[in-house]
Amino acid sequence: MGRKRIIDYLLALVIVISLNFFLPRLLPGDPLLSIYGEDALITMTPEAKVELTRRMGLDKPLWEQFFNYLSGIVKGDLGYSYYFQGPVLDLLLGALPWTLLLTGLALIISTLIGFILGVESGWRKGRLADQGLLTGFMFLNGFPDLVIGLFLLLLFGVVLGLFPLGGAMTPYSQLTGVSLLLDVLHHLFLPLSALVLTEIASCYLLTRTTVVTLLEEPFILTARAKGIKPKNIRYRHVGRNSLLPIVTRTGVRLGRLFTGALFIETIFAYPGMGLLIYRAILGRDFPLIQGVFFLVAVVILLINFFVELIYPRIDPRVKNNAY
Amino acid sequence: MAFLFFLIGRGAFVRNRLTTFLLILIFSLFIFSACNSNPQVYTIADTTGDWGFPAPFTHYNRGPGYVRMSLIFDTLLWKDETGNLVGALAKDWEYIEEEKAFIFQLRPGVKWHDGEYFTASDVVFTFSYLKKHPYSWVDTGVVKEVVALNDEEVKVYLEKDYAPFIVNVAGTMPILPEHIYQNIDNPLEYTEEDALIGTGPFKLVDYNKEQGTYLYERNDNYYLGQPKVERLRFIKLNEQMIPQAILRGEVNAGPVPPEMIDTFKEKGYTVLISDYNWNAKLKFNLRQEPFSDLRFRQAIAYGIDREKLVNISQRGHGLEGNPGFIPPDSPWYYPEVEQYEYNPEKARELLKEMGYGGETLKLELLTSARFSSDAELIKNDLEKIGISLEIRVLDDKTVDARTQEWAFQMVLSGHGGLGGDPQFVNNMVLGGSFHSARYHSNQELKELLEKQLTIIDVSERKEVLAQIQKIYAEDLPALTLYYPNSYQVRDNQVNLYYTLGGLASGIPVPLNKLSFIE
Amino acid sequence: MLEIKDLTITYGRNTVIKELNLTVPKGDVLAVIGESGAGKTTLALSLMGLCPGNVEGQIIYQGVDFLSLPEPQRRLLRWNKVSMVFQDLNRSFNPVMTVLEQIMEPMLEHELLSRKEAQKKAYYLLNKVGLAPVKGQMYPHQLSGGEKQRALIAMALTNDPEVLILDEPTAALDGLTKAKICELLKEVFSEKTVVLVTHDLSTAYQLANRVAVLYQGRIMELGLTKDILKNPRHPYTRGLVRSFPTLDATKDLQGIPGFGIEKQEGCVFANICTQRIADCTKIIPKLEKRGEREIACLRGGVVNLLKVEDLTKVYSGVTALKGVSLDIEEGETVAVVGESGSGKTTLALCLMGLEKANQGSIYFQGEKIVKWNKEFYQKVQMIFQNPQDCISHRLNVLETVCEPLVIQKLGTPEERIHKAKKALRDVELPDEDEFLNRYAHHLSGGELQRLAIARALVLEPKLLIADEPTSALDASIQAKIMRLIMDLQEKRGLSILFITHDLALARKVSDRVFVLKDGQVVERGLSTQIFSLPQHPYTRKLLQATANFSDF
Amino acid sequence: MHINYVRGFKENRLGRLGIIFLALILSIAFLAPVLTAYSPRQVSENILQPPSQKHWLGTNDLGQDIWSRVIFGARTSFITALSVGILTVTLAVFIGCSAALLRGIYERFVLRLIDIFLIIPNILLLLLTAAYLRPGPVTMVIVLSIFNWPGCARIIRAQTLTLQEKSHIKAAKTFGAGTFYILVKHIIPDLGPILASSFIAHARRAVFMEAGLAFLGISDPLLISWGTIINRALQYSYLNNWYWLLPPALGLSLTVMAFSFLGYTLEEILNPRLKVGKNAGD
Repeated sequence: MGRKRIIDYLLALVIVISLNFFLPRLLPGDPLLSIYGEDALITMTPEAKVELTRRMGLDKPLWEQFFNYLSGIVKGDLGYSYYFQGPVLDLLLGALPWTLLLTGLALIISTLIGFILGVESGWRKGRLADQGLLTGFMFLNGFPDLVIGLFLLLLFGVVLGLFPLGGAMTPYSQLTGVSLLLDVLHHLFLPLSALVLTEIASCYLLTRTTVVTLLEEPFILTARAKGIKPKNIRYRHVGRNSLLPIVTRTGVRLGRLFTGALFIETIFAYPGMGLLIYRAILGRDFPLIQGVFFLVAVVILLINFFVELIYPRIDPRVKNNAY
Repeated sequence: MAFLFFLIGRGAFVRNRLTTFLLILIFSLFIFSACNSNPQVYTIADTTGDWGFPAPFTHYNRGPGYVRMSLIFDTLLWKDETGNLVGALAKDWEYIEEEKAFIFQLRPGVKWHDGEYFTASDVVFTFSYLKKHPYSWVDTGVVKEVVALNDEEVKVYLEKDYAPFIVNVAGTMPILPEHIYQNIDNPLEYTEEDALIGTGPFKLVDYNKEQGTYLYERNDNYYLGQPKVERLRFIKLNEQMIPQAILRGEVNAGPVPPEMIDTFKEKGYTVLISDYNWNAKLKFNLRQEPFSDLRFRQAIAYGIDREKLVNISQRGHGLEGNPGFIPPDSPWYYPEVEQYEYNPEKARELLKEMGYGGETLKLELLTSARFSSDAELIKNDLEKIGISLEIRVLDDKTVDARTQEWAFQMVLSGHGGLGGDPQFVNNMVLGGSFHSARYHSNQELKELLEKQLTIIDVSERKEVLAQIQKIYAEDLPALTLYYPNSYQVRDNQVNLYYTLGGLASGIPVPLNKLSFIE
Repeated sequence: MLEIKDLTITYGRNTVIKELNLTVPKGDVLAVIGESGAGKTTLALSLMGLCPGNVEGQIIYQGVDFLSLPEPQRRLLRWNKVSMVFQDLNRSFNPVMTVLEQIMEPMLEHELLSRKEAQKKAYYLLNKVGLAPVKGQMYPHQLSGGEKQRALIAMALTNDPEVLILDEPTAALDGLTKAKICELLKEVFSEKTVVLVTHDLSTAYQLANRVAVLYQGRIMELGLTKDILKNPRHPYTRGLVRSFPTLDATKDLQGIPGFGIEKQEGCVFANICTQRIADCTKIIPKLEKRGEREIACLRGGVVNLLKVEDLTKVYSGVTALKGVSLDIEEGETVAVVGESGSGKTTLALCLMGLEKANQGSIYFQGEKIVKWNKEFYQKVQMIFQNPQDCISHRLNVLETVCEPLVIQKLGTPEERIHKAKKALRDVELPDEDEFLNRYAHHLSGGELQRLAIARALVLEPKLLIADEPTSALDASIQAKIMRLIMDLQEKRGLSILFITHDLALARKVSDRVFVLKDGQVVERGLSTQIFSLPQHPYTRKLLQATANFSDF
Repeated sequence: MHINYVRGFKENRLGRLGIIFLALILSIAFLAPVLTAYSPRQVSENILQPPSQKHWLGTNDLGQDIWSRVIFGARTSFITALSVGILTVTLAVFIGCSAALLRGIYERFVLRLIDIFLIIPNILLLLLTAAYLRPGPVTMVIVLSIFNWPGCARIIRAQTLTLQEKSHIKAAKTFGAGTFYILVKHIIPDLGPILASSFIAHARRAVFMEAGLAFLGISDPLLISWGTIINRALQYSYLNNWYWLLPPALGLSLTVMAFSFLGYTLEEILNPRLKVGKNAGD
């Protein structure tokens, strides 16, 4: 891929890193206050204040802090969180697996099912099944994830009691191996379905529109003439051709992979990154904010980089700059 | 959900084996729900979950963080249910007026969790250690010198008579094991196992930061007796789900919204009502016209129907604010102060007196989302007396920051700590934090406040505080709108209670370690 | 091998194929030709059972009616029994699959071969159609037009189907590639039964042994390629052949006027056919055998208009015409060439009854002409060589043109003026009053000749005899007049007997030529033959004498 | 090529449904003052009442009539959704197409700008703008649009690139058409379906973001909109207040369905090839 493109990406990464540093500092409110401020019982003795400012490096001029921050990134040390009083890296690694499990899985499942339903529905354009599915999805599309999440929790968690009321796993239940996996899945099911139900509509719609326009293409007629089974035509010919827009959309949606599930995480008390980011920003915990955004930036740039690589694989006509 | 059934039903056309297998696997979970039954575990639910590694220096600077630490580390004295101080690590104590020193008789035969003996040197070490590493919850500034008379006696000399010492230091400072903390030089970042060696009723088994869960195990040879519960578990749940969890028996105790308390009472649960430890307060920018004028503040006080505020925004679960600031259920409360009953005419008169009779006055009220309904009610009330209020909602930290820099006209926010030693009045009038009114223009009030700290004798101190409240009510540096109630529900395995005046220096958390001891 | 029994295909309201019957015996290569919109592709698609419209009738492959089969059975037949080469080169391949994959797909799908064998066969086929193996690995958009066509053909052959259907295989290709592809197809068709759908008559001519002409969903003419294309009998086929530019074609291109109207009974071509009769719009003509070919026309194809048998004319001892026989068909232009004094004009005069022939007979629309009466002159008109003196000086423009109507007592005065004006407009002359009142001497030679033509056409004759109409005019006006006459032929379906000494002009306008020397027809035939391979020495002499700019 | 919109909509079942829903919502929003006896801001003592004769949908935590708040909320939410949708799509089209048409450095800059916007989580940017800008519906619309256009711009750019290859645009160039002419006359109409679907997506996200802003605690409390009602109702969900939570969500869902059906029908009209069973011709 073009050398120009790699320079672009590095440039973008540098800009993002510096934005990560300066944007949070623009937020009114100073970190010391947020750590000590809340509880009136704590009197911030002057010495404690001095000691803390020194430890957090807030006493140094801004550009020096920026320099330390940059060198920190290079050395892979993302600094120390004021509020959580722990290295940022551990905090991230703690929350990352749960987020990837929840939002990652949700994205995969919703794209997969959305894609399959989109192809099936597009293939039966105008028939009852198509219009039914479309109406259903449109109706579903109208509910924000807050409402769907709560609705599922109330119905299946509270009323039917089939599912736990929150958390990622039954704490301290000494489960191991398969039973632990089942327990985690048992806790994962409701938040995952909530996220899938909110994400699925848009993927379904995009696929359906692409499929419908593709059906007019002559090579579909060739395929039918070749006596290919309808199912194979739907997926090998129509499906593969409609992959390009889907991959673009998923690429865009990955941007919200980390912060997208904030509301679902709050309702299900699920230990994901969304909540971590939310508390970091509200608590003006600069190192944590910087760490999180750096991780998000790197992951997304990598994914974009990767998506661009597979574009020619998906659609050979695409020259390597169109995506 | 209909779609997942739809999908399974249509399994035929989803011949993609992967998706079908995944869905069937999940559905097999319906029958198997992991209920756990192991020996006597007491579970407490919390909405935030993670309050930090429960060692003294590493727990988060919030009440619940301190309380989780207090289960492991003991203090010299500790409050019982009625709020009176009882002996913990110190068996007995006395104050020698002339020497301005306290003598503590330590309890013999107490062991640290690792088997080492607890001695006076640990107490002396803790005081010196805190001088080097300031611990935000305890201000040892007033301590001149600490001497171990012998293994069981410690004498603490104070700089000056300081009434809050007994509660805010002796009753709040966790005693650290010398043999461990002497070689820890960065306590704020030290989260090893041995940082948790304490003398308290419980030992920490596990702390999971992401899940926001804690697991404690009882310390069998606890000097006040073996705790009733073998294991104590804290889990994180969404606020709306805690009531359901309690009803399903998954959780033994937890905070519940006001509307649910009747259903729990019927089902035989105990509902704990917190005392008025927290208050919603309206602060004025005293450096700006017209707020610097006393009459304007009084007009505002008369113009706001605080009773309606409690009935509507708190749905009746709370108490009308006392203009004298100290909550009615506090021992230091003095009732005979100006109550500012809702009286729009008087408010309009005062305003006219100040020359604001004519056109409506436009003011900005800064607040955070939590108080948006109160703001709306206040806006309605003030409109009746010719003040049009523009409400500006921002996130808490921005509100605090603007308050700190006086970038506001009126701000509606709230804080706790009203249960503990009346020292909080000083902080909230003269203190520098954004919670405080920062009101220095009344010399008499300032002197009284300085004086009250030095009076050890309770009745005399009460005298002074009564005068303080009288002046506070007249000057109204800030107007307390209401004290909200918060409710906790517990089953009857362990009778948790709200310690009167809050735990240690006034933390309104219903988790007093003594409640686990017969 | 393939039988189509009264196949009718309709889309929404309009029927694209109407009661079509066709049989294609084994090993036969049938070309289906016709203009676009005739329903060719729909027919091709229906043969594959892929036609979106609703289809009635039967398509029988070796006794099995394809249309009655349910879709799954049809699918099994497709590509095994019958396969198709599609028209749209660029979009008939799946853009995201390699060519090789798409060629192997039908073999794997019908589980004929294992993946390895399928790949081997695919490479063999690529080689057979002249594509290098590396081309297989490429994606469709990386191939040129010709290569895509070859790949499509290779793909059609994978399951060795008995019947091959090709939809416009050579349409989008340049000459050279087309020739190569035809080469290839010829070889491929050797042991196959083929239905070739095309509008390119030259491809049909090269590849097909039989041809079916399709118009508005009906077959107009069916027969051996040589006969149909060389000597089209059905007016539509003739129009089609005329409008097809080939190297050897001499006559200027002529389109087919008007357009087919959807719903109308009777022959679909009726509204355009120049030789239609009343029943044409009522009865639907069936395909009837006429010689080796079949024609669907109530009048059995192109009808003879005028026949002259053994005409002899002697002027005071000099025999102007000696046993001349001649024939003109409907809508045809026949040129009579020869030096001056060869009896050309005498022939015209005899035909118009202005001279009495000593011997011989003249048949018009099948009846022998005995008396030259009004009916005759309504159908046959003449324009003379010298415009100046064939228009009387006393009549103004309007009267001149109305004269024939007055003589024939046709219509009311207003109608006559109206018809006159229309005739003038047809010959591109102004129809305002100022012009109508002008007299002959005010007009130029060109205008006069056009006036003469208008006068001749006002009666809407069937045959126009033009005796050296433009020799008196200079070249540029001559070109305009000739252009005008040809347009009139195209618009009105006029037959023209064109008498001239100018062979170059004759070559440009005539379908057939009669060479006259001293009152005898020395050579006759299609103008393409006469002007490229003249047999008679006199004709050759005449040709050399004709104006040409070549310097050898 | 006159497209008969009216006939197109009448013929298509979903089109008709879309129009009916839209008309329903608009009429409710428009006639709001008439349809209710209470003003949406009127506070009263009887709080958290279930639906009753007096209050069709009961009362909220401030004793305000939920029914009137929902129908007045329709106004704000509808206008916000509409304006955010339009503003976002216009921004996206303008930037996306120009990137595709101008190529070169400008394009690379735009692409990287999009990446950066997609990376910085909205929460931070929303808090920043809320802290510095004066709250109010207009700022809300601008803020929501600014953070939504990147994703859409990227898809539009990709689509414009493929459209450019089409010969009818090359033909237009041969007539001397400038970039702007091509953009307006050819590219934007061809992008019709994509614009319609992204308009719907962003209109929907706008109202969701309203709820999100309320959840983050940075929305103007006096603003009555479906988003804020939903957020407030969620805080009292332990009272299973379906009567308070569902109506705004249903309203929203109805609006989204209406927009989508219109989009679906528009798609079919603008792209005749999509018609079911079109005649094959030739």
